[in-house]
Amino acid sequence: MVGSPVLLIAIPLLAAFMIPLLGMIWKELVRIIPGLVLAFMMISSASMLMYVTNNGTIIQTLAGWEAPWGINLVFSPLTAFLATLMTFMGFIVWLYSYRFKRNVDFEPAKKYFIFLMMLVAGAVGIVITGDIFNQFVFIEITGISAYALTAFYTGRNSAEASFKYLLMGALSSSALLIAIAIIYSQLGTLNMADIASKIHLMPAGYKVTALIFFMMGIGIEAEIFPLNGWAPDAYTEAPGPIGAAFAGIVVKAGVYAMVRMVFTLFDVSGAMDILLTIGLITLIVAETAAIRQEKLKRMLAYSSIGQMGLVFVAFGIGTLEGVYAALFLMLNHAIIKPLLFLSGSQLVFNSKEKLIKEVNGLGKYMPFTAVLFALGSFAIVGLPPFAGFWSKLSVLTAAANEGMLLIIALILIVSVIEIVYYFRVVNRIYFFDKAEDLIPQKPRVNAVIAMSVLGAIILIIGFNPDVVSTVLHNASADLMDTPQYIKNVLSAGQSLTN
Amino acid sequence: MIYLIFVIFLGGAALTWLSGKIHPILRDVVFLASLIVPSVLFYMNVEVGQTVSFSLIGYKLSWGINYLGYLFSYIVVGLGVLAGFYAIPAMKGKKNLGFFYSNFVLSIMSMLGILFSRDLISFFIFWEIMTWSSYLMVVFQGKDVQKVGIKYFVFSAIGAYAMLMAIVIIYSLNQSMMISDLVSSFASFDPTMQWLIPILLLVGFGVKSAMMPLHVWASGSYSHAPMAYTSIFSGALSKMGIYGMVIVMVSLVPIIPEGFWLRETIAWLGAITAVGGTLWAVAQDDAKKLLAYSSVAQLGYIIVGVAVGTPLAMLAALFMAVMHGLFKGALFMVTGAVERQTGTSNFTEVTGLIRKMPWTFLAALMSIIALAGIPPLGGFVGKWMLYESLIGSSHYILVIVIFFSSTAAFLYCYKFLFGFFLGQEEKEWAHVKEAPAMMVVPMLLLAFGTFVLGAFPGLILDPINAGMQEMGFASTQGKYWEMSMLFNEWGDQIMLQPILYAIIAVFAFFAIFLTIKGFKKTRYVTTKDISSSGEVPLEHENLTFSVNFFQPFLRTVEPLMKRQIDKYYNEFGRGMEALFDFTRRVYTGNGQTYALYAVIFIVILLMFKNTLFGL
Amino acid sequence: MELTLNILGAIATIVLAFIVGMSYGGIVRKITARIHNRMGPPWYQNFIDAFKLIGKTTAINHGIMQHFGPAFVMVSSIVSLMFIPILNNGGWFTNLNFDGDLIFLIYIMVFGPLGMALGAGQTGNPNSAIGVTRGLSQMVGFEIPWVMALVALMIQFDTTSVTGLMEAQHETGRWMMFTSPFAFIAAVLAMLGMFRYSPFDIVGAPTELASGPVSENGGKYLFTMMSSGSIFAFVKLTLYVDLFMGGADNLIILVLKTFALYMVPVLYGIVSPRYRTEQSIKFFWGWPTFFGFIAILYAVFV
Amino acid sequence: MENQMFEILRYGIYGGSISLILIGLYAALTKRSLIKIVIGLSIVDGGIHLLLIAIGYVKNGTAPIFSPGFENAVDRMVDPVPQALVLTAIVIGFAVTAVALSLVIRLYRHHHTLEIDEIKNLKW
Amino acid sequence: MKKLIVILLLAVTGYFLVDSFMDLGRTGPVVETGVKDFYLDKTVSELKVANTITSIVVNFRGFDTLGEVTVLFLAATALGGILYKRRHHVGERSVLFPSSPIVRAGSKLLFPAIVLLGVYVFIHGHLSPGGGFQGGTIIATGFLLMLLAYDNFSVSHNVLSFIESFAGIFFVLFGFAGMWAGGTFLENFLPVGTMNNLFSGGIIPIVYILVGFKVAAELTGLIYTVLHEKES
Repeated sequence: MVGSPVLLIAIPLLAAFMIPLLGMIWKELVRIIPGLVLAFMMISSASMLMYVTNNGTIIQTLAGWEAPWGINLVFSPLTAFLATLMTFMGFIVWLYSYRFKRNVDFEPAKKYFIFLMMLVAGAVGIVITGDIFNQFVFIEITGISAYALTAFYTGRNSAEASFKYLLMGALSSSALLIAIAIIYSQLGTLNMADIASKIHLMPAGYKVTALIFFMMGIGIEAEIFPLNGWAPDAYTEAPGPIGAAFAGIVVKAGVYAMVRMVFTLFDVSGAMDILLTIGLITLIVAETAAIRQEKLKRMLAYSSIGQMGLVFVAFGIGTLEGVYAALFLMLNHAIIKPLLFLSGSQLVFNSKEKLIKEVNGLGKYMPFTAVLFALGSFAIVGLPPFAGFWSKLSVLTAAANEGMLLIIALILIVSVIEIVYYFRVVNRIYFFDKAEDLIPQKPRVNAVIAMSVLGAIILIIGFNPDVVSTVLHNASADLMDTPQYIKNVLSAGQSLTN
Repeated sequence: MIYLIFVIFLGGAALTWLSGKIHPILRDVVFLASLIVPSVLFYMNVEVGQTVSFSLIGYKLSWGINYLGYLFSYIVVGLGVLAGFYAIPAMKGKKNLGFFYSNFVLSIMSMLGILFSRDLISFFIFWEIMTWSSYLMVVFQGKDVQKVGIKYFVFSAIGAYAMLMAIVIIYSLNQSMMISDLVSSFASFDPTMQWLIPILLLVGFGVKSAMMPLHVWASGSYSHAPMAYTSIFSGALSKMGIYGMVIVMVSLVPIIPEGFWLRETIAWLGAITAVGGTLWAVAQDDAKKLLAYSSVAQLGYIIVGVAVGTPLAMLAALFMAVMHGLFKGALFMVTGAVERQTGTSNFTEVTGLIRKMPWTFLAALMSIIALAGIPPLGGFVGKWMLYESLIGSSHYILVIVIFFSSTAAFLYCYKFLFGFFLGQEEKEWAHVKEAPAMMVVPMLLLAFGTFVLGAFPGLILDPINAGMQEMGFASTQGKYWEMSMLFNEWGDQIMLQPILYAIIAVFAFFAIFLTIKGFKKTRYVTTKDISSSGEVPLEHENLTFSVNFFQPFLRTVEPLMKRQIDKYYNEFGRGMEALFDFTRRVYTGNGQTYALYAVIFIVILLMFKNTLFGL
Repeated sequence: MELTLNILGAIATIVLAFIVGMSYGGIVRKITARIHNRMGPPWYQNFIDAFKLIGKTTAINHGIMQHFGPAFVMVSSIVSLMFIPILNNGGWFTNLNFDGDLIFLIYIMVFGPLGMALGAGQTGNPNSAIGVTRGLSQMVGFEIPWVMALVALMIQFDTTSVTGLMEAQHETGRWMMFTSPFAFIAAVLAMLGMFRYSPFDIVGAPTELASGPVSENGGKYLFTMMSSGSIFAFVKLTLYVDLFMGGADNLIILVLKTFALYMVPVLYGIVSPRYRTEQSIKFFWGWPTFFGFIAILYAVFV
Repeated sequence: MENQMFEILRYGIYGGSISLILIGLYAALTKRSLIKIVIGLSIVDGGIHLLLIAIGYVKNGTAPIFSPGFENAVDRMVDPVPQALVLTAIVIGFAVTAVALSLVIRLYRHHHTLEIDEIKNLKW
Repeated sequence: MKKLIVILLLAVTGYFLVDSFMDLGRTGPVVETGVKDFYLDKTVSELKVANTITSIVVNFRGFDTLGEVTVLFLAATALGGILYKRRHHVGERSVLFPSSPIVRAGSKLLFPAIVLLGVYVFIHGHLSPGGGFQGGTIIATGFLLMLLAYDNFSVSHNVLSFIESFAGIFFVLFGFAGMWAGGTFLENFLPVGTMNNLFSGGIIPIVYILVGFKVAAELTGLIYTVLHEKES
């Protein structure tokens, strides 16, 4: 086991504070240090994931106070899985964006990489923390990094997108604070496990009101339907790799937070159905919106939102299989959508408007990127033998086991829509003639490595999904087992007498 | 061994692609090797009934071949290898050949995989690989990709997803993905599921086998893929739909109470497909389109046979499936050869190639005769059994409809031969040469296959019989067929050998009679030298008759053809896109509106929290 | 030995069919002329034409398909002749009666037109191709009532073989034109088209200038086609007699019955103007098909 | 009497803080100017902070500081946790407001307007 | 119309908010003994810190505070990023009106006092109301005052950067030190001393002082950045 959970947060924070100083010593350090930190986080969380798989959950207390009094970090199979995924994606995004466009300059690069690192650290924090207020703080860390990254380019639209994101984010934090206030006023505690063990004492009306405010607050981060207006804009205007990071990291953290609320914290019976319904609406609206898009990244953004809807549908099924399927979907989406964003932004590298029609005929000029984009498209629409198929299959199986035939049909119909818009793009890449004034940009070596790693993972999972199924099974069992979670977190604390 | 076959296929596909970067010849060799080696291994080393099992994320998967699969493997592998040989000269000089060849290998692999699948998951996986590899072939030439390609894939996806839905329902009811478990426990499902599952599966298979009303992709896709591929696309790939349909119709539908109506519906859909396909084929001016619609029509017959499901009908359907693979494969190859030599496949442009491409013509002639179902070639056997089975099973109106369709088929059969090979020999095509031997030999082999099966249908009826016995039919040998004899339900018989000999004898006699007194002495005159009401047409006068070929007929059947399903689909698609365009306007672009949505969201949840959260 | 006998029998059948068919053709020409108030050729005119044609030297050809086209046509007529019982009760002219059935007959009868169409196609004469398209279209028209009639018979007697149907007639002792009248009506109406006399003669358009499918053929080609046509006429008439009029016990009865039947299209044709192709198709898909449908219903429910 | 005072105070403080939230939301949802929207969000934040402080209040409460003379006033001490949370929340709210204002500056620089209705290049 | 809808929506929201909180005083929380009692207890008994809020902010929930200063740090960096221009005009400001002599003189007078007050507030954070945030903010107001009063008042960006970085780094390093000494991150590993002494509470005052420096530097930086944003 390398490191401990707290290092996943502390090391990037330390690095973030140090980077401005180190940048004065050697300018290249502002690019290299975040990479090293992200690599450390990746290795550390992966090794801890292995440890957790074998030895059970790690509960790390902070400041010497056991739960529920101090803040604690929970590194359970579920959170370990998500943390590993996020740090890995963070590293890939770092690798890709090394000297990407504006990052060649010193000042922008410094900020870019600090924010990227903090984006990952914040998302990991959201996942591994065991305290709702601490989670709120991490949501804000992620949020501010995300606003800043969205506004990274100096064009006029990036500020607009960022402002919308910020407006929604501010509403989100308000809602979260209200929810926290309700919870704290009733239960007098902020620790998740403690809340979970006491939530049944709370009057139902307050409980549901708190849950609703939580849902709104986190729903904005998790891009559920009426709350996701910011998402397409932010994805479109943020730099390509940041779009990948949003899709692969930030949203996943939001989904995790939502699911943790619904599954562990609250014992409200109808919440699953709400998740299911919201997920379905999100899925349908987003995918239908995607089909008419003219900008590549915007299309990918809507697709990403739709996929998150599907994840919520899978969680909303509410069974162990449903959770497993949802986690599988999250994994696949976290691998595939970044690949699409990375290769897609390479395809529209030199175009101003980033229109879909500007990828026409690029298959000849940038064959490798084009192939990876096509691979990603094939995988995301769920064609076997690529990764996306297995998750789609498990979602459908889970739904079928609950007899939700209408939902299966809806998911599949939406998948057809998804096929239409993805294949339209792939067709354009390969079978159309290139616009003459567009100069294709060969990807840099680091970008090629980043993309091909993702492509290779898609193929590996596609051909042998068993490489991840154990981890996913552990994670889903972990999420479903609330009593165990409470016991894990509070066991040390209960023995303390106060 | 089974794994090895698939590994070789997969590795072959990848190697083909890579070796194309080194040298084209190496690529061709690797391509052929990766088709032939696994095929040989398959026939040498794989026995029927031999299975391998493994488990993947909790699903038990099992691969092995059964008799029915073995039968279809003849179509797949045979046609695949021949088309592979054909492809090399046919595709010469095109771009992206590595891509083409590896997709080709993948297609063959996936089809063989479908036949090997003993469980629904691997069936579906191979099915989808087949779909996207064929999709990549459809768009390979880059024409109309957004329209034709997307249409093909959307329909395939609808089919595949219907199938997937059925699969997950089955899994939820059965907790097993094995096809055999499905069959054995199907009777215990509740009636809704008993209806739903076969219908969903049939939608899936119906798309691939171009059944009405799911056929609209077929004409475009068949005609847009390179002809070297279309021969297996139409000849073998569409048979996978038939394969699945056979399993559903034989193993599941009889168990459903009132399943009779499902059968009838499918049979009627098949018949309508046949009629519609034929009429549209008659109306086409492009050989590829004509053959595409003809494929639709032929698949209609097969569907009728499968749906009717009596032993004789099943024999007929499966025999016709094999025959269709042979002659349609050959005809697409012919079209490909003509297209390669002349650069177009339009009847209104190409004429009079018979003297330039005699061998191609021979292959086309035999295949057309087989297609039209005229004795003594194999097409007749299938048609005969189909009619007899329909009459024998009291489908009287159906038999008339089928008969109408197959009579109307003569029209396009003639159009195909006349359009390409007969008629005026224009100067424009004077330079045309016969296609390379490597292209001609595969088509002649296929055409010869129809001839052999016409005289000795028992050769292929034997494996069909084995496959049917496996599915629970009683043996039909001796009851419905012998090596070269056929019987119907009432014991009436057809002796194929005397027929063949009589035909050969009469033909030989008159051929000699016509030839003996100095065919050599007769003088060949150009096609301008005709008795045209006493006038002598000049060289530059274009006398070719090819526009509006069957106009009177088409005018008669116009009311039938006015209702084009394609139009409704297009309108539906446009309507949906307009709707989507409308719905996405919820994203107004105004940040404040989004904030308002958030408040509306929370208000709705708060107001209805009692109902929503079950308080 | 048996083979030799069989071959001789077959040859005898062919000769019989040739003679009868040719004579009918001549007689029809005579009758037509008389009704038109002309003298007309003698009844044996067709024989004279045939022998003249066979004596001619063929000077030109348009290629291999045109060369073999007549052979295809002949295959169709002769093979179908082989499969049709000429007389009741077996014995004479059995040939291949038991080796095929009605469906086979329907199909082998198409073989000829197709061969002719191919041969005509190669000549390059656009009129030939136009004729072919008309002929094939019209064939689609009349096949429907014809097949409906046959299916009605098959249903009624649970057999698809000609001999079987004849035996069934023999057992009941009643002609099928009485036991299944609607089928007969449909079949006869279809026959009008099958013989291509007026009003369905737009295919060959014989009274216009030389055109139609056979227009480029001369000499032996035309002879083969002509004789094939005569044999084919005999085949069709015999088939109708076998199916609907109880067959024939000897040749005289056969000739009488066939001649009587033959007069139906001939006389109908003489007094009719010509239909255009789509008109004739619509004709066949009108009343004849209706009668065929009734016939099937009749067969199913009666 | 004392109770009544407390009740009034309670209504006042809860009602006031919730009103602040609503007023802020109203501003954020209806005002056209970006600056006013940001101000609205700040008001919402303020309301929430007040609300948080209010829920920690106990009757006759005293500050949770063990300064000399208050060592044994534990029972009367108000809940310190919300105050700590509010401290954090204020800083976060401040940070967000700062970023928001900087974005407004940039939007104004590009669009030369603060009307939110006119800043919608990204839509659908 | 829109306003009416918004008012209606907000009325509903308000109703439910009131519904959720108004009962609190009457019925009280369902769980009587929350974590606060523990905090109040341990603050006195173990940490020897008078100000419970400080003990919570810095020790019990110190991790939150670390996150919080990070948020601030990120906001400051984000501001720089968002308002970043390639040509940075040092010394030019968008606030163009000249300030009156009274303001200038007053500012000069007040500035040291303000800074001193700020320092006092964060040094005594564990004893009396106040702390790092409060103190830092007070110091920043001093700088704000100076910036408003003097057109050419400038703060070295590098110095600010140094201060905020070092403060942050030491915060994290103290956390690590706790880990290294006592076993958990941010653990109070120094002797706690006696209650109500300046040198008491272990690392709590130290951390709070760091926080104070950091907040002061960052807020000053923020103000400085915004002030120097100029219409281009």
